[in-house]
Order: sequence, then C-alpha cells, then structure tokens
Amino acid sequence: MSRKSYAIAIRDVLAEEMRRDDRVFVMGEDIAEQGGIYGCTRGLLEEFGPDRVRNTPISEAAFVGAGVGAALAGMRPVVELMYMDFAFVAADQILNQAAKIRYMYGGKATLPLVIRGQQGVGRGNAATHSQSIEAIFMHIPGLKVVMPSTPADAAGLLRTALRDNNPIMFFEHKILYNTKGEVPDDPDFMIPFGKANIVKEGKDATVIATSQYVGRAEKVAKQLEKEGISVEVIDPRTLVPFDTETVVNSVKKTGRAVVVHEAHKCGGVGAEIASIIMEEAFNYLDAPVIRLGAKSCPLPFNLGLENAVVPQEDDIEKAVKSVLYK
Amino acid sequence: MSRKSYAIAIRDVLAEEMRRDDRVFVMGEDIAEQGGIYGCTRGLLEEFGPDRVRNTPISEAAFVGAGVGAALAGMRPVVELMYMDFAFVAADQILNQAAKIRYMYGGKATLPLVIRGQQGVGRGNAATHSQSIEAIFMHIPGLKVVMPSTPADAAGLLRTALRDNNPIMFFEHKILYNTKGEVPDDPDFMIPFGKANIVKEGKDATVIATSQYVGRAEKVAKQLEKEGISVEVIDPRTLVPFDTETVVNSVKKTGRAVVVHEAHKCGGVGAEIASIIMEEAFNYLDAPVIRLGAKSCPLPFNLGLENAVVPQEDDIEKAVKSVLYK
Amino acid sequence: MDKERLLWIYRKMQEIRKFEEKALELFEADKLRGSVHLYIGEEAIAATVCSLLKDTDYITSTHRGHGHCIAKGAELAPALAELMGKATGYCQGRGGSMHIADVTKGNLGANAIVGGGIPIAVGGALAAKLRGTDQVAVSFFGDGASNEGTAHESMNLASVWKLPVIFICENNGFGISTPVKQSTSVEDISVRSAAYDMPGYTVDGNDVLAINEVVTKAIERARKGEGPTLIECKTYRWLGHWTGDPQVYRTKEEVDAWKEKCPIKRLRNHLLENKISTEEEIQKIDEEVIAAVEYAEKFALESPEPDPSTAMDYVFYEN
Amino acid sequence: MDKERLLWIYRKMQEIRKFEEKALELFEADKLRGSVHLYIGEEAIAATVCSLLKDTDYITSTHRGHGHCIAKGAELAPALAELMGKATGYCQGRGGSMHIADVTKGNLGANAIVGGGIPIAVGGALAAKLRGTDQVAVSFFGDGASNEGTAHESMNLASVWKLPVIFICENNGFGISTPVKQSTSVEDISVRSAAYDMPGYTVDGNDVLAINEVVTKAIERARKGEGPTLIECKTYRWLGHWTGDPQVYRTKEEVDAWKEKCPIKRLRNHLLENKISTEEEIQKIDEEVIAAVEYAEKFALESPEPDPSTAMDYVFYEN
Ligand SMILES: Cc1ncc(C[n+]2csc(CCOP(=O)(O)OP(=O)(O)O)c2C)c(N)n1
Ligand SMILES: Cc1ncc(C[n+]2csc(CCOP(=O)(O)OP(=O)(O)O)c2C)c(N)n1
Ligand SMILES: [Mg+2]
Ligand SMILES: [Mg+2]
Repeated sequence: MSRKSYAIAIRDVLAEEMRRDDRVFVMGEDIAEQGGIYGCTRGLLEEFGPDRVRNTPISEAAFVGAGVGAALAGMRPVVELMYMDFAFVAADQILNQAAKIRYMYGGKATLPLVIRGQQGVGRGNAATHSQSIEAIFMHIPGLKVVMPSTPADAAGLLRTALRDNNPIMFFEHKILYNTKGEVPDDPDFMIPFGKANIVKEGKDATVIATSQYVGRAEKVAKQLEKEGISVEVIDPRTLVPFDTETVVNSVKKTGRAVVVHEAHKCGGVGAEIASIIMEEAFNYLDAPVIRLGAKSCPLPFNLGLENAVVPQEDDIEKAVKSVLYK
Repeated sequence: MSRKSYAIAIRDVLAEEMRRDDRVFVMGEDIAEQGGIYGCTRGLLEEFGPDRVRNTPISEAAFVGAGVGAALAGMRPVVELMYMDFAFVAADQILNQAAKIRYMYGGKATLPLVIRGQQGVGRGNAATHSQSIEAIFMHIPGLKVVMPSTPADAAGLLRTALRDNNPIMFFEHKILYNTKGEVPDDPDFMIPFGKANIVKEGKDATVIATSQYVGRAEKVAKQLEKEGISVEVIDPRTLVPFDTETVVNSVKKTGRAVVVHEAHKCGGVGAEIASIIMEEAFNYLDAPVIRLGAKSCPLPFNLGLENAVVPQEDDIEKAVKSVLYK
Repeated sequence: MDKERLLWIYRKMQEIRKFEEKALELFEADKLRGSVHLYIGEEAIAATVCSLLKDTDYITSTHRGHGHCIAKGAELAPALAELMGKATGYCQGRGGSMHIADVTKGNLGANAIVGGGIPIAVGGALAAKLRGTDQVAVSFFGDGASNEGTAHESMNLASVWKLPVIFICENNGFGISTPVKQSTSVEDISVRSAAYDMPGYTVDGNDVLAINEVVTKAIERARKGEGPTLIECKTYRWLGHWTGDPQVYRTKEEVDAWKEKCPIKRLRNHLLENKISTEEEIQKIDEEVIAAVEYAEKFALESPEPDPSTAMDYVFYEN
Repeated sequence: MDKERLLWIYRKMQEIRKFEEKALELFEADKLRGSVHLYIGEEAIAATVCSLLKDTDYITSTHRGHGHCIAKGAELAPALAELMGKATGYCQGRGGSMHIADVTKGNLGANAIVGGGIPIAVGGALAAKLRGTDQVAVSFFGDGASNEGTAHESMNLASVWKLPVIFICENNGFGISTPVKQSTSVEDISVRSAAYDMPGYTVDGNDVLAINEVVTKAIERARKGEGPTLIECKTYRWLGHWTGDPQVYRTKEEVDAWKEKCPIKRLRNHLLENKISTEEEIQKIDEEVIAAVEYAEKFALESPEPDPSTAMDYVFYEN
C-alpha cells in the first residue's frame, strides 16, 4: 500500500501499464511537457518519450477519432479530454464510431480505447466546464462507463480499463484529484467492472452515490449513525456494466433508497437506478426512491448559485430522513 | 380541417410562418431544390427564394452555430438536420452553446432557434441513422424538446416552436412522414408546450408513449378494450417542459403504468418518467412502472434483428397485462 | 505499370460495376433494403488506389463504400450478403451497406457519417508510425465531406505528426443534390493541401494512369515517413445519390456526357490500343466477374437471416 | 487614422491592461475565482479592430475575452463584477470571465469552448445579410482554435455564402503549453485563407497601424458584400495561460523580449514622436483609466452576491 492522491494514482497506473505493454500510449492536449493540466500524465514524457506521450492540436474530433483508428489497428490508445465537457466537440467519434463499430462490424473488430478526463463543479468553471455528462454515455450502448471515487478505485478501475478490449469512458472528478488514500502496490491490482462497492454497511436505508458524492454520502451516513440511523452507502463504480444485484439486494434489505449524483437530476443516471430499483424490488420498497441531482439549469459561475444547483450534504441527510418518514 | 401527411403538415407550417414573419428562414442539407430528403421543405425555395431557403455545405457544427448566431442577432432560424443522429457532429453547438447561452448571459440574450429533423428506425438505415436521441437533450438543461406523433401535433407544435423565443429540438420520426390526418387550417393553430395529450381515456392502466409509439400504443389499447382491459394512452408531446400533472393524475387513477419509447431503455426518457411517477404517485401504484425501449445494443441493419431490439406491439400488450398481473 | 496490375485494376473495376448493378437489381426487386449508395462511374479511384496497397495497409471508406471494400480485397459473396443483411455477411447483417467493413484486409470500414472515417484513417497511420512499420492509411472521402470539420482537423493532425496518410477526395460534383460550387469555397479541393503544408494534386478520377501516378508518389512519400498527401480525383456518379433519387439537380445530358467517359471502357481501350491485353483475355475477366457476381447473388439469397435471438451479440468484446 | 480614433485605441488598450492587472490582483487576493485568462500583451488587436466597428456590428470572442469585451464597449464596473460573480455583473454572476457577453453592444459573447464562437459570428453575419444591412461580424480566435473543425467549417461557409465576416486569428504562439509548431501545420495561419478563396493577411499584432490597415480593407470588403477575410495577428501573451501556470514551455528571456514589444508603449511612442498627442493628454487618459478601474473595483467589491434562490432564473425566455 502507498498513500497517494487520486491524480497520482492515475498517473502511476498509466506509467505501469505503458511499461508493461508497449501498445499503450497517451495523447491529449498539453499532456506532454505540461503533464496534463491536473498532472495526471506528469513525468510520462520523460520516461516514454514524445512518440507515446503526444500533445495534440486542439482538435478533439480528430484525436479521439485517431484513437478509434489506432485501436482498430491494434494499439491501445488512452485519450485525455482536458474537460469531459469537450466530449461534445468529439461526440460523433465517441457515440457513433467508438461505441458502435464492434457491433456494426459483426464482432469482427476490437476497439481497446480509453477516453479519460475530469468533469464536475468545484473550481468556478461555470456552465461549459463543470458538467457531469456520464448519463449520455450510459444511454448510447457500446461504451463502458467508469466513475472512480477514491484513489484506490481510480487505480484499480483504470488498470482494468487499460486491459479491457472495449471503448471506455473514464470519468474522473476535478475536486477528487487532490484527495489522498491508500493504493495497493500490486502491479496487477484491478477492480472488476460491474462490481459495486459497499462503502458502508447499514440496514435502514440505502444511498447510492457516484464520484465525489460517495465521500459526501459516507460523511452524512456517519453523522446519521449518531442519530441512530443506519445507512448503507453504495458506489456502483461502473455504470456500464451496472451491478444491479448489489444495489437491489441492499434495497431489499433496507426497503428505502436515495440516489445522489452531481449530474442533472432530469434524465440523469439516478432515474435509471431508481427505475431499476422499482422494477426489481417494488414489493420491498417502503418509500419512493428519492433522486438528488443538479437542478435543471446550466451550472452557474457564482459559488453560491452553484451550491444552490448541485446537491448538498444537507440534501442527502434530508432525503434519507424523508425515505424513513422522519 | 385539411387531410394531409405529417411531412406536408410540417412544410405548410414552415411556409405559413415564413410568410407571417420575415425573420424566419430555413437552412440545412439539400433543403432547397431537393426540398429536403423527406420533402419537409418542398416548394419553399420557389416561394421564398435562396436567401431564406439555404442549402448548406455538409458542416453541421457551422450551420447549427450559424443558427445560434443568427438567432442571437435577431433572426428566427430553422435548422434542419437531415438525420437527428448528426446532432452528434454539432453537439457542442447545441448542448454547450444554444442550450446555455441565455442562462450564461444572465437572461440578456434571446435565442429563438428551431433545430428539426427526423430520427428512428424503419428504413433499414442501421446504427448511425436510426437512433432516437431525445433523452440527451432532455438531460442537458436549456432546450425545449418536442416530439410530435401526428400530423396535427406536428403542425400545432411546430407553430408553437416557431413563435417561441427559446432553442428547441424538434424530433420528427421518419416513418410518420407519410401518415395522414386532419390538420386545422387556422393559421394560428398552436399546441401549447407542456400539455400532454390524452390520446385515449381508460381506467385500468396508463400507457405513456412518444412519437411513433403513440399510434402503436393506441392500437394495442383498442385491442385490449375487447378483452375488457381499459387502457389510458398519454402522449406527453413535449419532454421539456414535461406535463407531470396529466401523467401523474392518470396514474393516480389507474394505479398502473407502462412507458414505451423507441430510444434505448437504459437511461432513456422512460427512466425519467417512471421515476417521476414513483416520486409523485408512489402510494397509488399497484405495480412497478414498466419501461419499454430499445435494448442496449446499437441498432442493427437487418430487419429481424431491428425488430428484436425495439419494442413491438406485443411487448406493449404484455407489459400492460403484466402491470395488471394478468 | 505492369500488365498484371493493370488487369487487376480492370478486374476490380468490373467487379465493382457488376456487383453494384446486381445490388441495384436486388434493391428494385425488393430483396435488399436500406440506403444503398452506388459507386458506378467512380470505379477507377478505388481500384487504382488499392492496387498500390498491401493487405496490411489501411483504408477508411464512406457511405459509398462498396467500391473501396471490394478493391481492398473483400469477397463478393459475403459483401452482397451483408447488403442483404444476411447472417453470412461481413458484419453478420448488423452493418449493411453503409457500415460494411473487413478489418482483416485492412478496411477499417465504410462510414455512414460524412467525414467520420477521416480521423480513423489518421489513427491507422498513427498505429503504423508507433510500431515503426511502413504501413500507410488511405482515407477516401467525398467533395461534400471535405467541408466537414473532421477533414480539416485530420489533415492538420496528420501533417504535424508526419503520418503516412493519403487523403483521397473523390469529387463527383455533388453532395446529394448540392453542387460543389454551392458547398465548397474552392474549385479544386486539392488547393487546400497548402493549408496543411502537404502536397496536393487534382487528377482525372476516371483515368487509371493519372491516378496511379500521383498515388504512387504519395504512397512513397508516406512510406518514407515524409507525411501525408491530399489527392483530389474528379469524377462523377452515374446514378442517383440513392435509388429513387429524382435528380432534380442535373440534366440527363450531363449524365450522358459523363457516361461517355466511363473509366472501365477507357482502361479497356488503353489495354487494347497499346496491345497490353487482348479481347479474349479481357472477355475472360468479364466472364469470371459475372460468374462471381452470380455466385455471390446465389450465396446471398440462400443465406439465412441472422437469428433474432442473437441481436445483442457483439456489443462488447468479452474479455 | 485620425487622432481621435488613435486616442480611443490607446484608451481601450489601457483600460484592458489596467482592468486585467486588477483582475489578477483580486484573483491573487482570493477575491475572484475560476479560470481567468489574461489578454495582457495582446491589447492592440481587440482595441484596433473594435475601433473600426459600430455598436451594431457583431463580435464573438474567446476564453481570453476581457479585451474584446471592453473594446466592444463594455463598462468596466459590470465587467469586473461579472468576473467576481456578482449580481451586478453583465451576466448576473452566471457566466463569469469565460462566458461574459454584452449583446446590446454587439458582443455575442466570450466562449469557453475553443473554436465555439466562430460559427456564431458567421450567424451574426448571416443575419446582417438577410436583413440587408451593412453590419459585419468579427470572430476572434486563437492559433490553437484555428485547428478546430469549426474554424474550417465556418470559413468555408462564410466564403460560399459571401458573408461579411472578418476572421481574426490571434496567434500568440501557444495553446496553453503547446507551441504553434507542435499543433499547426503552417507557420502563417493566414495562408489557410486560400483554402476558402478569401484574402489572407499576417500582420504584427502589436502594431496598431498595421492591424488598422488590413482590418480596414477587410471591413470594407465585407460591407460591400464581397465576403470574408482571414487576418492573422502575431502577438504574445505576457502572463501564464492562467494564473499559476508554471510556464514550463518557455523561457523568461522569451517573455521579456516580448515585453519590450509592448503594444501600448509602442502606440504611446508613436503618438508622441509624431506629435499626434502630448504627454499631458496621454497622462490624463491614463489617470482616467486608473480611476475607472478603481471605481470598477469598488463597485464590484461592494456589489451583492446573486440570491441563491434565483439560481434557476434565466434558463428560458418566458414567452
Ligand atoms: C455528418 C453527416 N451529415 C450528413 C449526412 C447525410 N449525407 C449522406 S451522403 C451525403 C452527401 C455526401 O457527399 P460527398 O461527401 O460528396 O459524397 P458522395 O455522396 O458524393 O459520394 C450526405 C449529406 C451524413 N450521412 N452524415
Ligand atoms: C474544445 C476545447 N478544447 C480544449 C479547451 C481547453 N483550452 C482552453 S484555452 C486552450 C488553448 C487555446 O489556445 P488558443 O486558441 O491559441 O488561444 P490562447 O489561449 O492562446 O489565447 C485550451 C486547449 C477548451 N476550452 N475547449
Ligand atoms: Mg460528392
Ligand atoms: Mg494561442
């Protein structure tokens, strides 16, 4: 085990996998000398040289597409999007090409491509640089969708992603980069996709949280413990594939559920999870599943407004009490 | 009233509004001489000339963006996307620009822009030309999202869209273009946004359906009537704004609901609607809401495969019986 | 060019022509559905370019992709079966005409998104460069596609990274109904090469020898690691953009004039006039091609539909 | 150029400079958050271009947008208030530095998406053309942005539609840490104008007179309905891409050399050497600018935060 930040955990796995497999290479804006604007590729240029650590022009469609082509041609590209919001500039290459090619070609193509980058609020970047857009990539079939919430998960899930033979959207969160945690040193440490993490066990209510909300839900759960409310906190870790079993079993046990994420509530992943719970555990539910997510407005620049738009810990607490009719 | 097709209904409203307001103009690929590949702009060039009926180069980001700019500058552009799937090539201009500008500018800009086009299966166009992608535009705030299911709705909703001062995604369906129906001749005939249509009243179960599934759900409802099952069929008509009240009141009455759409079930609009029903009518529900939508795979070319992927009338019937525990 | 390669080109052009005539016939007989974009009239480009490629070289293609696919080595039977959505098709009925691919032969796929394949070719070339092989990648795209952002981004990227890509713009005068003049700011699209510091050529796209000359240069340059080239081939599609196209945008005279410039007839005449080949030899090829297309038709018609219960197969690679 | 306009340009350049120095100071004092991209060193471009525009002409701007915004007529107080996210800011605290706009003055907005504003300018020009006015639209964008697909698509579209757009590429040598040579296939981005059949010029972006000359020509051409022009202004940003940028990609010497080429100093010298203006007159402008910035600071600091309960306001126009 080594204690390191979420950003460094990512950097280290990239380096280890690049050492292990020379088909792995990284490209993106300002990832070489600069090491990425959040430092996730720092030092890679020095170790692996400019062929495998490539600064790209600001042309997301071209370099995501080049990732698709290089993957089809036998390489294992890792493409960094500086902000996941820029996925919209390359949306066709992700949603119409990467996601569909294997299927459209009748299974005769393999496309091991990792598209990674950060998203979310927390740095005053406003509407075009603060979104959480994972729901879109969950909706369009053909992509695996990963959302690590801790340094260890970032490491274990990224390694799994890098050894997977499918196109993967790997959603980091900008405010998690500096959070620290213990990360296994095992160079084969992997966390399987489709296996949710029961972050904290509990029996009264289930909170399903993603990304930065996992830690915040855990914090709320610990507070509620003091009030005698036992909350189970689950982090799905991957949205595609989704671990229906762990979530549904928990709700069958607790009878109550809250889903919380930073993305917009309307049409967000919470809607899918709440619907799955209703489908699979309707007779166990003692209260409707509550969904927490950003309100239906673009993310504002001002901090007070931003906080008014995305869920707060207070909201999680109230939601848990509400499903408990307290 | 005049009997006309869904495509002609659209064409006529475009022409009428262009006559009424010279700020309205249309642009898109092959919409001039060709009149659009589905004929929705046929004859407009002859009447309004090449300034207001503009063939664009194949550059969706540029001409959607030009629509954004022209709208900001006081015009009322209508942009045709030949297939809504191509929205991904212009996704940034729609999702980061059109949707957010008014909000980001503190309400000091007005952006009357209609982006319209067809989507869906039915013509063997396979994965990149058969999608139903409305959920994405419902998730990102700032766009109104419209899905007409009949010629009259197409006319009434399009006129409302053309007189609205907001950016609007107007989703037509390729297999509806040739369907015919009565359309009011009133040159001010408008259908308000956010007002669901109760297509058929019923008391045993509610089916919420969109686009081409409205007609199919109605057909199933009529069949079930013969078996003594009374189904209420609701077409939300607009997803943003969404008429929660009509849907929830219906489910409070029937206690059972099925949502059916052509888009992928996972993360689709059905998840949002099912979640809203759970939130607002949990105590009235006698069964979990069932969602029907395309399976989680890209849309296949082969017709038999395609039919295996998107919901069939049979599936609707089974789902209704299932929520009735029959 | 040696005789063998000339005859290979001739054969491929005929294969494309006869294959597509068959596809059209099947479409009109309602045995084939979907969007089918025919390449008839433009065969010289795919055939000549691919005659210069190895199986290990890559191409990316377009919605009008049958020609590229066949020229890059696809067999006619599974290709036609794919157009019919059969289980025996290249994509097991999942892709259809607009998404046909044969990655084993270096065809990274047709692409129904205009401009969608261009960056993918750049990726193929990048893979070659990273592995240090002398593979090249050819991106075929239309005059209409040249105005998509991906065309620009890809040419710039290939240039700054000195990647072995050959950009082949098939300028057939129209994007659906829209004439080049209405859509494109320059008359010769190849002049855009200067914007990417790469060589650019405009050639007669119906002239096998002319295409051969510039593509040879471009491939040499690419294999030597000197970077990409843009080649515009001026040509014409004889048929509508799709079957049933009313073709309001052009006259019958214009179409007929181009039919006079048939690239197959032209190559045939060249072979005969220069005594490179004989009537008999060419006739034999024609007959073989017709037999192959007949076999393909029989194969495709007799092939089973994919089993609907397998619809969800092939979304993901099972690790 | 007449004295009045020269002094106007000088004043705007100083306003931009002093405004940004203040913004930086507030950022470092933790009174301002978010991504703030400073234009210091590049002021000649925005000021000179906008000196040639009317309020009814349009511009679209970039993430580095304060200069364009001020030059196009924004008042400093609500501009600074917006950078601080205050209720009195141009966007009521919703946009911030990267999305600041003042549509009433024809500024269609900063744009945090690189290349995102270029098609929007084309749309402004299209509106002008449809209305038959002589309005023009200016699209400012960086060297990095020139490689985005939107740049290409927009220039092609503006050219085929002969729209009154002036494309102003501010080439400051870098996109964040990436030098132009690494990202861009040509040394002079203006050569790309040939790909769109429009005039192209490269000028010294720190030279007000040089910029004035080519932009005047471009605006005349646009107003006469002859179509767009591409102008590349070579310049340099003095500060990091953002505050706290380690600037690993360049040397202090390089930065210092460019500071010698300060566009404000240069114009000031020109005004004095040619006796167009006097020390006193210029001093007076400087003092007025400083006073205005001080007022803006006070205004912004004292302004209230937006009421969180209004967070959902302004998503939609209420019809
Ligand atoms: C992004 C995108 N926009 C539009 C279309 C619809 N479309 C299909 S083919 C075509 C014309 C393409 O013209 P060109 O590139 O010249 O190729 P050609 O058909 O002439 O071979 C269009 C507009 C598409 N498939 N993808
Ligand atoms: C589509 C997109 N890609 C990447 C970014 C991140 N980004 C912001 S500014 C910038 C550099 C822009 O370079 P340039 O266009 O030269 O403008 P400059 O900053 O030099 O003024 C980058 C990459 C972005 N905001 N949008
Ligand atoms: Mg063409
Ligand atoms: Mg720059």
